[in-house]
Amino acid sequence: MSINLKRSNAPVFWLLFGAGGMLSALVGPVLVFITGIGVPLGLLLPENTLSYTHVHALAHSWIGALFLFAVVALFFWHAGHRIYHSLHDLGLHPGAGAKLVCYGVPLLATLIAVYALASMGYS
Amino acid sequence: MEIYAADVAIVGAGGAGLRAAIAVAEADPALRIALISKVYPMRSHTVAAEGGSAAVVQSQDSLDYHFNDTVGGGDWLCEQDVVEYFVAHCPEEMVQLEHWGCPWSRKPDGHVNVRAFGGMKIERTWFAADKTGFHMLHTLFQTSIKYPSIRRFDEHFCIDLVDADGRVQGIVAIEIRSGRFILVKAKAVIIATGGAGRVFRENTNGGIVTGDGMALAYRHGVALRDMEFMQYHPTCMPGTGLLFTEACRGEGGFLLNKDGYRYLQDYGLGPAQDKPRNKYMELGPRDRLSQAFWYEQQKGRTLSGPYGAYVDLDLRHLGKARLLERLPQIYEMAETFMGIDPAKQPIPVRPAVHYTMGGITVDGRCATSLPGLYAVGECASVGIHGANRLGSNSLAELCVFGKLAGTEAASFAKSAPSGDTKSLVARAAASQQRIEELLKNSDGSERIATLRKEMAQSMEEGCGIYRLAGSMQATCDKLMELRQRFRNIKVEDKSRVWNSNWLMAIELGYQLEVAQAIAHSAINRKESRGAHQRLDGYEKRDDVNYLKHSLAYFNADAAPRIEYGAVKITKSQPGIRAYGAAGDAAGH
Amino acid sequence: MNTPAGNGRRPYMRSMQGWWRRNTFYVEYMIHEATALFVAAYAVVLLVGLVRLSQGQAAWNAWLAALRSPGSVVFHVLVLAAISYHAWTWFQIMPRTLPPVMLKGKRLSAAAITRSGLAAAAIVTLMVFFLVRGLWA
Amino acid sequence: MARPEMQQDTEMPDSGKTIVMDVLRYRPEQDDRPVLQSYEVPFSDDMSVLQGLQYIKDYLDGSLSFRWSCRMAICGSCGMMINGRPQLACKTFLRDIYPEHVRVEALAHFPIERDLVIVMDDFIEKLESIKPYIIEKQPRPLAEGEYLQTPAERDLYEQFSSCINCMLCYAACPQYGLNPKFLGPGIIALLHRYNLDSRDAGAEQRKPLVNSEDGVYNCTAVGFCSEVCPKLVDPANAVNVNKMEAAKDYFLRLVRPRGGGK
Repeated sequence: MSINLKRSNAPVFWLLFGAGGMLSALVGPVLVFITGIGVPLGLLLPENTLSYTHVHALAHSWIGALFLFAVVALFFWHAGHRIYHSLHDLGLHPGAGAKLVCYGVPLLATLIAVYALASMGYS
Repeated sequence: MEIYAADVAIVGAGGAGLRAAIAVAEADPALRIALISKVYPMRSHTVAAEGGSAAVVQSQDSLDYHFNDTVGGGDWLCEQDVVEYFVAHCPEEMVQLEHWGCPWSRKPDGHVNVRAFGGMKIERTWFAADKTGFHMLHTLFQTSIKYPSIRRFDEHFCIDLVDADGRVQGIVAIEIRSGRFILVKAKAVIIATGGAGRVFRENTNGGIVTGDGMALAYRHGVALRDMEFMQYHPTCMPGTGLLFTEACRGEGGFLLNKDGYRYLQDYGLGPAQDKPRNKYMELGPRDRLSQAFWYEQQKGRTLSGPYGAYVDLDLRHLGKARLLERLPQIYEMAETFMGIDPAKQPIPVRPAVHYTMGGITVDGRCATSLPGLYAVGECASVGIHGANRLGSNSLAELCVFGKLAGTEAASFAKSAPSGDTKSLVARAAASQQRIEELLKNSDGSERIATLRKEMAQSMEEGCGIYRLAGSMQATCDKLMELRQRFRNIKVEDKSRVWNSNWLMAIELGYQLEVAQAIAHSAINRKESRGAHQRLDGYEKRDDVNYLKHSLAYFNADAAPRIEYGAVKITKSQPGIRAYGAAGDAAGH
Repeated sequence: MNTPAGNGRRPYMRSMQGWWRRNTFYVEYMIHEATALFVAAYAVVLLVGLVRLSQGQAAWNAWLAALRSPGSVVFHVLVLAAISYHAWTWFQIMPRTLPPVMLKGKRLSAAAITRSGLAAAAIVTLMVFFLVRGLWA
Repeated sequence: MARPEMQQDTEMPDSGKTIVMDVLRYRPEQDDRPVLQSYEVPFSDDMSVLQGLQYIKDYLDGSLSFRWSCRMAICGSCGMMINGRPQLACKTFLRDIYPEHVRVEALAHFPIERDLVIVMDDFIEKLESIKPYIIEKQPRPLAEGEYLQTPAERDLYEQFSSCINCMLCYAACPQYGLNPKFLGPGIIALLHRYNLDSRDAGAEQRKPLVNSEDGVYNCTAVGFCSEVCPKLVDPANAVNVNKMEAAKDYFLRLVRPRGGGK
C-alpha cells in the first residue's frame, strides 16, 4: 500500500462548508420563512417588512452587508461542497469538470455578492 | 516450499511472543525475527485477560510477600529461585508497559493504581479497568510495530519444529490464506502459543487455545511438566464458560449460595466481613473457591439453571457508578450475554477451566532440553505457578519471561551456526507430507467435532475439580481410543484457501496428545495439592513422595511416560496452606 | 478447481453499486445530503435578490412580486422543510464533530450537545424573527 | 431425523425450534462469485450468531470458514454483516432475529478471501503506518518509574484505546467502500488515541497522514461507524476532531515562519 502523503486542499472548502452548514442550520429556516412565505403571504409579518427602504438600509450598513454576504456566499459554499461529495457518493466519480462547477459557482456567486453589495456603498 | 531465513523464530504472537520479539529486537537490531501466529496478534488470547497484572509497588508491600503468596498459593510446587527472579522483575516490566503506553488505571495523583486479588497479602494488581489483557496485548502489538527487524507471519499455522544436529533449526507453517507451506529457518525458536484449556468442555478460553506449541515441543522429546494442574476459575458464566474476572471479588463482590449465604466461611476462609479483606473469603485462592463450590453442590446448596448448578456473584452493593468505572466489561457481558443488570441482580456463576499451570518444561532462563528451543507464557512451565496459579501472576509472567526468553534466544542465535538448508528442507517436506495426508484421507469417517466433544467431556469427567482413579482411568482409556479414531479423521474440505476444517483437524491432533499428558500426569499423582484434588484415599498433600514435578514424555502412539523431577526450594519450606483467620494464625 | 497447491487465492471484491439503499441509516444520510440542493436553490434566490436590490427600487419590487407567485410560495415551503431537516440532522451529527465539551469537570453527553444546538437554533430563529418584525413593523 | 448432538464448547438446551441461516459462501477454488447457502440450525434463546455458525461447521458443513476466538466481544475476530449490518457474531443473538432468516455475509467493503473471511491486509498496513506507539519527548529510564497521568488525562484517550480492531466501522463507512485509500475510522481513532496521550509527543509525525489526500477529509460525517462500534469508541469523533486540527495546521503553516514551527 502506498499512502499518498500529498497535503489535501480540502480544509479551505471544508471550513466554508462547515460555516455555511452551521449558518444555514441556525438562520436558514427563519430566513426562508421570512422571505419566501411570511412576507409574500403577509403571514405573521407586516407587508412592508421587506420594503426597499428597509432592506437597502440594512445592506447599506456594515453589519447588515456582512450578514447578507455571509448568508449568500456561505450557503453557496456549503451546498457546492455537499453536492460535490454526493456525486462521489452516487458513484459518479466527479472529475475536474464537476469540481469546477461545484466550487466555481460558489466562487462566482461570492464575487457577484461582493459586487452587488459594494455597488450600494456603505454608511 | 518457500523458505525464510530468520535468526530467531517466535511461534505465537500473544503477550509473551510479542514481548519476546521486542526483547530480541532491542538486544540486537541486526537479528532477523520471524513472529509466526495462527491469528493476527491482537486476536491472541491474552486479549481476554481481565483483572490485572501483579507487581509490588506499594510501600507496605514487599518482594517477599509476593514471593510467599506465590509459593504458598502454588502449594510449594514452585521453583523458588525462579519465583524470586520473577517477583523482582515484575515492577520494572509493568513500568516498561506504562512507558509503552498501556492505559493503566490511575490514582487521583497520577500514579498507577493497584487492586486486591485472590490469595494476596497486599494489593499489587496493576489494572486497566477490567480489560487489562486487552490493553497489554494491544500495547505490545502496537509497540512491536516500531521495530523493523520483526517480520510478522500473521495467520500462519505452525505444524512442526525442524530439528537437526541435536538442536532446533526452524519451524514449518501453513500460510492459511493460500494453504502454502513455508519453512522458517532459525537458529533459535521460542514457543509462546498459550495454554490448552479447550481440551475441557466448559472453559473460559478462546477457540484458539488448543495447546499447539505444547504438542510441538512434546513430540520433539521435551517433557510437559505439571500438566495435571488445570486451574478452575470459580466465577464463570454457566454454559459458555465466559470469565467474570477475579477483580469482581477484588472490588468487593460476594459469592452467595441458594440461601443467600456467603458459604466460603464454611471452608476455612472466614470469618465473613462486609469489606473485602486480603486472603479472606472471596479473596481466597482460585483452587479453594472452586473446591468450595463443588462441596456446596454436593450439599445441594447451589442454585440450578439450564446449564446446571450455579451460585450468585453479588455485585449490587458496589453500585452502578463503581461497576461502570472498575468493571465496565463485566457489566457489558452480564447485560449482553445474560440479560442481567449487575447493579440490580446477582450474576449466576460456576467454576470453569481457565488456565494450564503446567507446560513445556523450561529452566529458569526459559530454555528447554532441546538446544535452541525456548518456551514462555502459558504454554511453558517455568516454575512460578506450582500447583495453583495466583491471579494476576500470568500477565506479569508474559512480560518478565517474555523478555528473558527473547534475550536468551538472541544470545543463543548469535553464537549458533547456520544449518544446512538442504537437510532442513527435506525435514520440512516430510512434515508437510504428513499434514497433507489429512487432506488426502478421503475415506475417513470420524467427525472432528464428535471426537473433540468426546475428548472435552471425558476430560471434564476425569480431570475436573475433584478426581477419582476410576474416572481418570476411564479418561485415559478414552483418550487412547480417540487417538486411534483420529487416524480415521474426515476432513471434508479439500481446498487450500483458508481451509479451517483442515486446521481444526490438526489442532485436534495437538489437543488429544496434550490431553493425554494431563490425564496421565493426574492419575499418577497420588496426593492432593493445589488444583489436583483426589477423593479416593489421597486427600492429603504428600510431600514425602510428591513434592515433585511430574514430567510427561511423548511416547509415540502409546501412553505418555510419566517421570518426576525435583522441586527447587530456596527460602520457603513447605508449610500449611491456610487462608482467612487460620492463615493469620499461621502467620501468612 | 484443481489448482495447484497454494495458487487458489482469488479475493473477491463486491460492488458498491446502490450502497446507499442498503440500510435506513444510509438512506437518511443521502436525504440529508440532498438538502444541499435546496440550500443551493435558496442561495440563488437570495443572490438574485441582492443583485436586484443593488439595481434599485423597481428591480427590488419585481423580485418581491416574484416571491408572491403561488409557485414561489410552494417552492419555499419545500425549501423550508428541507432546510429545517438539514438543521435537525446537523445538530444530530454535531456531537461527533466536536472535541469533548467539559462542563464542571464532566463531559457533556451527545444528547446534551444536540439539545444545545437545537436550542441555539430556536433562539436565533426567534431573535431574527422579532428583530425583523420589530425593526420594520 | 434426530439432530446431531451439540458442539462441545457450549451446551445449548434443546428447544426443538430451528432457525434458517443464509450464509454468503465464496470458495475461490470453485466459485466464480459469492452465492447464498441456507442452513437450518437448532435454535435456543441464548444462542449467538457465532454459535449458529459453529453448529453449521461442526455438524452440517465443515467447509464453511469464518474467524472467531474469544466469544466475549474482545478479540475482534468475528465481525461480519448480519442482516445487512456490521456486527460481532458472538455478540449478536439469534433470538433477536428469530423467526426471520439470519443473513450472514463477510464484512462489507473488504475483499472476500473465502466465505466469511475477508482480506485485512489494508487495515493492518494502515495500522502500521500511523506509528501506533508512544513517541517519547525524551527517553525515560525505567528506574524513574511511571509517567504521572491523572485519571482525567487518561479519560481523554481511554475511549479511543478501546478499539478492538474488529473493523466493523470500515464495513459501515461508505467512504472507505468507495475509496479504499481512505485511512478510515478505526485507524484514525487509534492515531487520535496516541495524539491525546499525555505521554506522547508524536502528533507532529502523524500529521502528514491526517492532512493527506487519503486522510480525514474523505469523511463526510455519515456517522454509521460510531453507531456500529461494539466498544462505543466513536471513531467519527476522532476523524472529525482531526479535520479541525488539519485545518488549523493548513492555515497556521502559512503564517508560521518557514521551519520555525514546533
